[in-house]
Amino acid sequence: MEHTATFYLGLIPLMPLVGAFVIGLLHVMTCKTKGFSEEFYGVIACLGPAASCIMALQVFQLLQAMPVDQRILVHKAFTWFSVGELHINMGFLADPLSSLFLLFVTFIGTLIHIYSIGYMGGDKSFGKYFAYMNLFLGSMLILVLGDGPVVMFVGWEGVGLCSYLLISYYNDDRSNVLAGNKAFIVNRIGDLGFVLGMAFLFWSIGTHGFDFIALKANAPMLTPAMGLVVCLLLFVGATGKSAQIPLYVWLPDAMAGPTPVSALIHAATMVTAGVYMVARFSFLYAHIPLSGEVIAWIGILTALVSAIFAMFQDDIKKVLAYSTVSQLGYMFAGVGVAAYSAGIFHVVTHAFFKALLFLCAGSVIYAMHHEQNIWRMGGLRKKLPITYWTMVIGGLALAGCPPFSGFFSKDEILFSALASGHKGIWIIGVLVAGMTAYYTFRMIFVAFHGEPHSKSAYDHAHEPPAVMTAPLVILAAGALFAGLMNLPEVFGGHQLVSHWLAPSVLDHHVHATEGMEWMAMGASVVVVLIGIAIAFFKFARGAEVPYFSGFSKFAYNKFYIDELYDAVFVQPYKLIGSFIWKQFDPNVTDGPRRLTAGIYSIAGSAFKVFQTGFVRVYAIYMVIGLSLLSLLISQTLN
Amino acid sequence: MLEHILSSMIFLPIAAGLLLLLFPVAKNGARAVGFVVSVAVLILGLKLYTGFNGAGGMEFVERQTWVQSLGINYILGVDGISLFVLMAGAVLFPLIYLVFSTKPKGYYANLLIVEGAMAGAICAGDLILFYIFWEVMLLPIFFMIGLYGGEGKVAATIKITIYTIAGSLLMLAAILYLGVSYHSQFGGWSFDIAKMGAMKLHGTGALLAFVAFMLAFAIKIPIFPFHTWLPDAYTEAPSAATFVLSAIMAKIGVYAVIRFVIPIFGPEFTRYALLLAYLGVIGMIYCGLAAIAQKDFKRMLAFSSASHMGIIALGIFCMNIQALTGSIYQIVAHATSTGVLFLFAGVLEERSHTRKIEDLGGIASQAPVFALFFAVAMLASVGLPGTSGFIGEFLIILGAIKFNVVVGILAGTSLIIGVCYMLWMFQRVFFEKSKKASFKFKDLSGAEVAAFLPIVVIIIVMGIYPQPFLKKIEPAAKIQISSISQHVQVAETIVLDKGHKLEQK
Amino acid sequence: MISNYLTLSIILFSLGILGVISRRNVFTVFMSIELMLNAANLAFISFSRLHISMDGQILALMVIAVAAAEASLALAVVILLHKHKGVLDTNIFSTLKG
Amino acid sequence: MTRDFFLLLPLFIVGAGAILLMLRAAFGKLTLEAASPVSMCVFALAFVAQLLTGTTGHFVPYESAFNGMLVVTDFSRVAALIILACGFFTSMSSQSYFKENSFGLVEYYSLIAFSACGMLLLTMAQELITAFISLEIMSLAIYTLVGFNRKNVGAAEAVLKYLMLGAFTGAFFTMGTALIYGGIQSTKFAALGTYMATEGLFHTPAVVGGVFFIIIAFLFKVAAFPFHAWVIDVYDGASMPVTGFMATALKTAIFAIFANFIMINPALKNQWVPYLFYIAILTMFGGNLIAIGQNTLKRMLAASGVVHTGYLLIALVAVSTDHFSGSVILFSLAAYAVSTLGIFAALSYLTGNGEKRTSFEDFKGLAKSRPYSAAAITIFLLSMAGIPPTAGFMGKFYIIVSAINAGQVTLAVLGIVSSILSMWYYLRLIVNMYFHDAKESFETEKSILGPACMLILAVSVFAISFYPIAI
Repeated sequence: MEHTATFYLGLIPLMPLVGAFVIGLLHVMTCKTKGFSEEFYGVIACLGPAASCIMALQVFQLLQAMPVDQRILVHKAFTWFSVGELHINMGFLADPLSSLFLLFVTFIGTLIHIYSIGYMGGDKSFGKYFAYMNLFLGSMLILVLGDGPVVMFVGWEGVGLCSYLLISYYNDDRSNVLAGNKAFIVNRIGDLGFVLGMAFLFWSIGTHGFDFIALKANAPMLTPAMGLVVCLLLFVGATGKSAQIPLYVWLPDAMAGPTPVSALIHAATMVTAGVYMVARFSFLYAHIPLSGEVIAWIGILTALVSAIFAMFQDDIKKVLAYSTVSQLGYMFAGVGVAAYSAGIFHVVTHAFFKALLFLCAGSVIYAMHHEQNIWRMGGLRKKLPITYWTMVIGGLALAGCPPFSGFFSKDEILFSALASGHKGIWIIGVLVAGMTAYYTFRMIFVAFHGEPHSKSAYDHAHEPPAVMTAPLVILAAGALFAGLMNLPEVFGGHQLVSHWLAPSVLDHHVHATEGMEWMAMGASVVVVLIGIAIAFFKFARGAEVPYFSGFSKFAYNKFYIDELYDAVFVQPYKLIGSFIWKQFDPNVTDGPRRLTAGIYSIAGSAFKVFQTGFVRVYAIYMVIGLSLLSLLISQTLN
Repeated sequence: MLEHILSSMIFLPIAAGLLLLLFPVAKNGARAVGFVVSVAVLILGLKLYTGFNGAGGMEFVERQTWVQSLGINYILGVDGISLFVLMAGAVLFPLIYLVFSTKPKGYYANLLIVEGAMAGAICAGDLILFYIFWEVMLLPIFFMIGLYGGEGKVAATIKITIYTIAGSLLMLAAILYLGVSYHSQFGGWSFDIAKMGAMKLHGTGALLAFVAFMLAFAIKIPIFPFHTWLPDAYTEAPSAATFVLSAIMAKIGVYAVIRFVIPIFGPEFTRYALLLAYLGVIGMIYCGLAAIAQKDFKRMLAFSSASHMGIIALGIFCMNIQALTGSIYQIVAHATSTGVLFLFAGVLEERSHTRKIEDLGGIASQAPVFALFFAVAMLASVGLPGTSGFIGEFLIILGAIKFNVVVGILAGTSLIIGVCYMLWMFQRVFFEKSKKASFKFKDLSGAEVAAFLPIVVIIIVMGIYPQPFLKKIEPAAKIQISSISQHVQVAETIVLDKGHKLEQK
Repeated sequence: MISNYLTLSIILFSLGILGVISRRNVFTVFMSIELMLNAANLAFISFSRLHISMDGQILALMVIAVAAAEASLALAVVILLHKHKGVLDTNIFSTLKG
Repeated sequence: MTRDFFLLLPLFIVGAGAILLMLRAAFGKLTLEAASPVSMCVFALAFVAQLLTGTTGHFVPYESAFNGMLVVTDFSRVAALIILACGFFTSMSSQSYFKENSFGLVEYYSLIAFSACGMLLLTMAQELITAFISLEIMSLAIYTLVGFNRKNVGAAEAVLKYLMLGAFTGAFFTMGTALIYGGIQSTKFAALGTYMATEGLFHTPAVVGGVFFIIIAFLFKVAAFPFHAWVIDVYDGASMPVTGFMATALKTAIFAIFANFIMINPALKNQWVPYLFYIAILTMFGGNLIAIGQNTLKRMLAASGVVHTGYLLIALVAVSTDHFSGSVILFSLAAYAVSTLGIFAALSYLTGNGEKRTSFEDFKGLAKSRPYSAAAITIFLLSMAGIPPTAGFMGKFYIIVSAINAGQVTLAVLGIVSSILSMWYYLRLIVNMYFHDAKESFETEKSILGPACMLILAVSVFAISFYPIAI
């Protein structure tokens, strides 16, 4: 329903965008000269996100004030484009789902901006960085608020662009730029799926209105076949954006960017866009169970595979990256089994603890002067106490041991998987939970316990400034208590999040016995504790750099998937290109033209022969022509 | 003035150019004249744009009898479609004079002539008049490539000229066929495009005429497999000429298909639309793949331009309002993105004295403003939402899906193909360590920034608020679509035979 | 009766053609051409006899006059050629070719 | 009576002018410099006179005296205008030519005038012997002009070839005349026309053969395939202005008489359409194939002249026998004449002393040192190639329209194909002039008339193209 305060919805994305524009302008104008001070940029940069955070809160309260069944705010800024049956408004939609996303995106975004002021200190193009960050936040908010697939797609691609720009932020180094290209191109592959999905959706049910509300209304008209096509195509988009099999390969490389970027974009917000999108389209996916199956299985397999990879990484950020992929797998498993609120809930909690973990890793890296290999750290517990404890909290949350936030959300997903009869998914899920606990604490123990591996770095290490540690503490609190938001009934909670989301996602509610719920919970807790225990005994007292062989080597090299893709897609692409350019185009496509030209000129030089220059010969030509003509005429005579 | 605004937009530049050629003028003088005249044309164009009410029909029509006995008249007019092609040229031409400062007199003069001739071809309402302008607009390009081009200029010149003239002479035959068949059907002679639609054409004659028209336009656009002149010409030509070729002249080919082929050859067009659509999309992929193999950034841009033209052409052949509107919109978008990229390539070439991609690098750190503008144009050309490139591409893909699923999906791949070579080039030229050729790379001067800023703004505005433009385009596009709607039924059955029809509710 | 004259003229004409295309000496060639012209004249005269009208005779006279003019020019050319090369073989004069 | 006089006035003026020039030359009263303005005046006068007798219709001047051998029609009038213009511009450019080359004499101009006389007569001739005589008047003068450069063996060879083959065809013409006379007891076109109308085409073999011989003669004179071989060598040997004059005025005159003759009876024309059809095609393509092989401009232009003969034959095939106006033929003749004369005018002073610059190579970089000449030549070449908005384009345009209109679609398409082929050698010269660096500075004697002539023609290339005609 239209509301007086809906203009907030327009302003929320606008704020960071304006910030981006202003900062970018200032930066470009002054980049040759000394330029403005870092503080100046930092303050402007944080204004936008902070403002939209406050407004997001406003919107949230607004919605809360409304009756449950009509918690929808729509703001149509202007008609974006309209051709024939296609009418696209630049419209923004706030309902419980998007408002929840708004809250944590803006909140975490603001925190990370603040953190960045410290982390990026002394960087030569400070302004550029914050321009990109603000631009990213703006696009993310458009993605969240978009009232239709197309507007959503604007944010969708916008965040992709920003992620490209920020991954290749240190663009002197080719590998970083290549990582950026990889991210952009892989995302584009996903976007192809998204666009095609939109196109099919439009021609099947979108012609009467192509925003979510209208689509939701017309969803029943969708034929199952077409529905499946649309759902899967959209999911392809999700796999690209949220790094699922088979398009997950870009995310680990994306760690080439500055660590706050990894925290904000590649852990907390952008990568969850896919989950958000699926939840948005829950009115489609709920109709097409098969698509849900596919999503769930792909999700859980991704979780498994990337957990395996994470267990063998030695770059602290790579570990976190793969754990992100694996957590995203959980989320998809959740939405796949139609437990949308569970999936979304995990998105929220994951945003907190994964951002926290990344920022902790960031401050470790900052302290170690951009050393990322955990095997060169060790014993940092005493040097970086705040970082250490916050990281432990984050680790516990990630590992999902009660009462940390991760526990509740992950457990809810696993439980709904089990309850909806997906035993296999549940088993794998539990297994992965154990692996998660293992690799998380492997990382923490190796980095913070035992003896320092490199003395010099160890001596220089020191706790980062407050501007960096403060966000850590806040996020740690979040990681600790976020779980309570959705406390299940068995703990006497009321599942606030689920109820909040109920109007906007079509949850498929399962009714299972309490005993079953306890059993599921117990199982995962046990596995998690085992995982932590193994990690403790292996690494807590300091461990040497492991030598990989056999399967571990295979896993350490990520099953050689990147090499496979390179051999199967990239190289052939280049080969075809050069073949067309060098062989096909000049010889085959241009062949006929060259042939005719050649024949023509040859015939020309051949014809010179007849111009003998002997006048008698010319006379003979005449006589010949004359006799031929007379012959023809005599033919006509009789 | 306003009643002869089109004539003045055509003949003011031509006259100025000819005078420049006739009388000895210093190069700066020539440049100044060129700039002033093109700005004057731009102002006229803006008057035109504001005066245009966009009901869908022809506006600002001018009529003069020429050859009474053959019904050849001097007819000019613009509708929503031609308006934008015309405006693209009017807006972009002043740029050239700002950007290229040290070129000889003939360079600027030829540019003026080609501007006028193209305006004529766009506004012509009589087939003969159109043909005349169509040929005339090639000559200045011919001389520009030959006089100011790179090493392989002579070969490139001959190739493009013979190729295009061959096409257009066949088109002449087709035009005459139309005139004569009009004569045989209605008695009197006429080459008035508006009247041609009324004819009933059938049989091999009509088919051959259709083929001749399509051939001429396919060569100009160029549609695969008639694109082979393009890489050489675009690469060897001086940057301004390349800019003109890619930004506007190629579009006139597309425009001509919309203006002439669709209304006159409805049945043939609908019958062969699928084939043509396939050619368009194949060309898009083919040239996109060839682009990745290029070592010379100008040649790479040439292939990318060809690739985009493929998808623009596809938009016409889909025969629905979304795709058609999309490709008309894309005409302008592509002119402002890829066209401008060619100007940037010119700047790049002038400052680094190389066209090799591997000789360059790290320009982003040397010249951030230049890099920023280049990036914006590049992102528009890969169709990023929020830039002009997205709207058109999205509409085309949408329409293509409706027209034929396979074509639509293939068209979708343009999202990927474009981004691959563009990022690849951007990485090597603008990122990484700066090399010798690009070490002390001078950033854009104030004048250049002033020149390019409006275009960048247009790119963004067209991406964020396209509706005002679309409002003017759509009615005209609707008319074109309705002119073939009665044949589309046939086409749809044919598509059904192919079995690619998208099931619809 | 009249046909004999015509036959003769045709024979002469053909002989002329034969001469032109077979002989290489400029003089002979021009003589053969004269032969052809006179064959035409013979035809004129015999026809005028056939039609019992004098027109043919007049026409023949005119042709003779023109032929004379032509012959004079031909002679001039012959002299010119002889000045240049000293021979009158047409094959010698084939520098313009190809 | 006076009207008849006025109708023939241009002829008289040119003839008188010719005699005057000859006498002045004989008494050495006239310098070579002054001769060309004089003959220009003569032609201009005749041109004006021709324009003033602008009455439309079909007249037979001095019917009793000339026994209806001459007929003045709009067709002949316009043809005469073209011829006179050709004479005018030829004598204009000749002056600059003789600044470069030393063999000029005043008689040269009188010969041009005499040949123009013959041509004018030819356009009006409606009787075979008159045609023959005027043909010879024209030819004899032209023979002399071709061989005018006595020092040059090439010229001598050219005149030999031309004279020999010309006389050869002349013999055919007379024989044809004789046969027709034998057949219908008259040599008037009108009589022949009525005879065919009543008796049919094939009533008497004599008439068939006669018509055949005469058309052969015409085909030779217009250098149609396979009677074209001589034209290349003769143009090559002749001096520049003469070549230009032959290529334009002579062709105009012959096509006038050819059209007049073949139009005397629809049946006759229709009988010849199939043969002319093939001849036209062969002529166009043969000409093109010869042209691309050539390395000297003159030979290339000669070959392109053959190609244009092919186009004109298309026009001849396409003209409708009822209400014959021949406007298409004349327009394209005019268009062709303007560009050809222009290019020969340019060449007549650019080729330099003794025509030392003749090949494509020699003209490399002309645009650098002589930009205006290069531009003019480019215009003429584009007109020949038929690129709008030049006269050449409109000429081709009208031809092809009339061809399609007459149902000769094949001819139309082939005509267009041949003009695609012809682009090659025209472009080649433009490319040489513009896109290569100069090897020399193209120094020539100072002269006004030649360049002036070239510029006037360059302008009129466009002027003509916008002059609308009725098809």
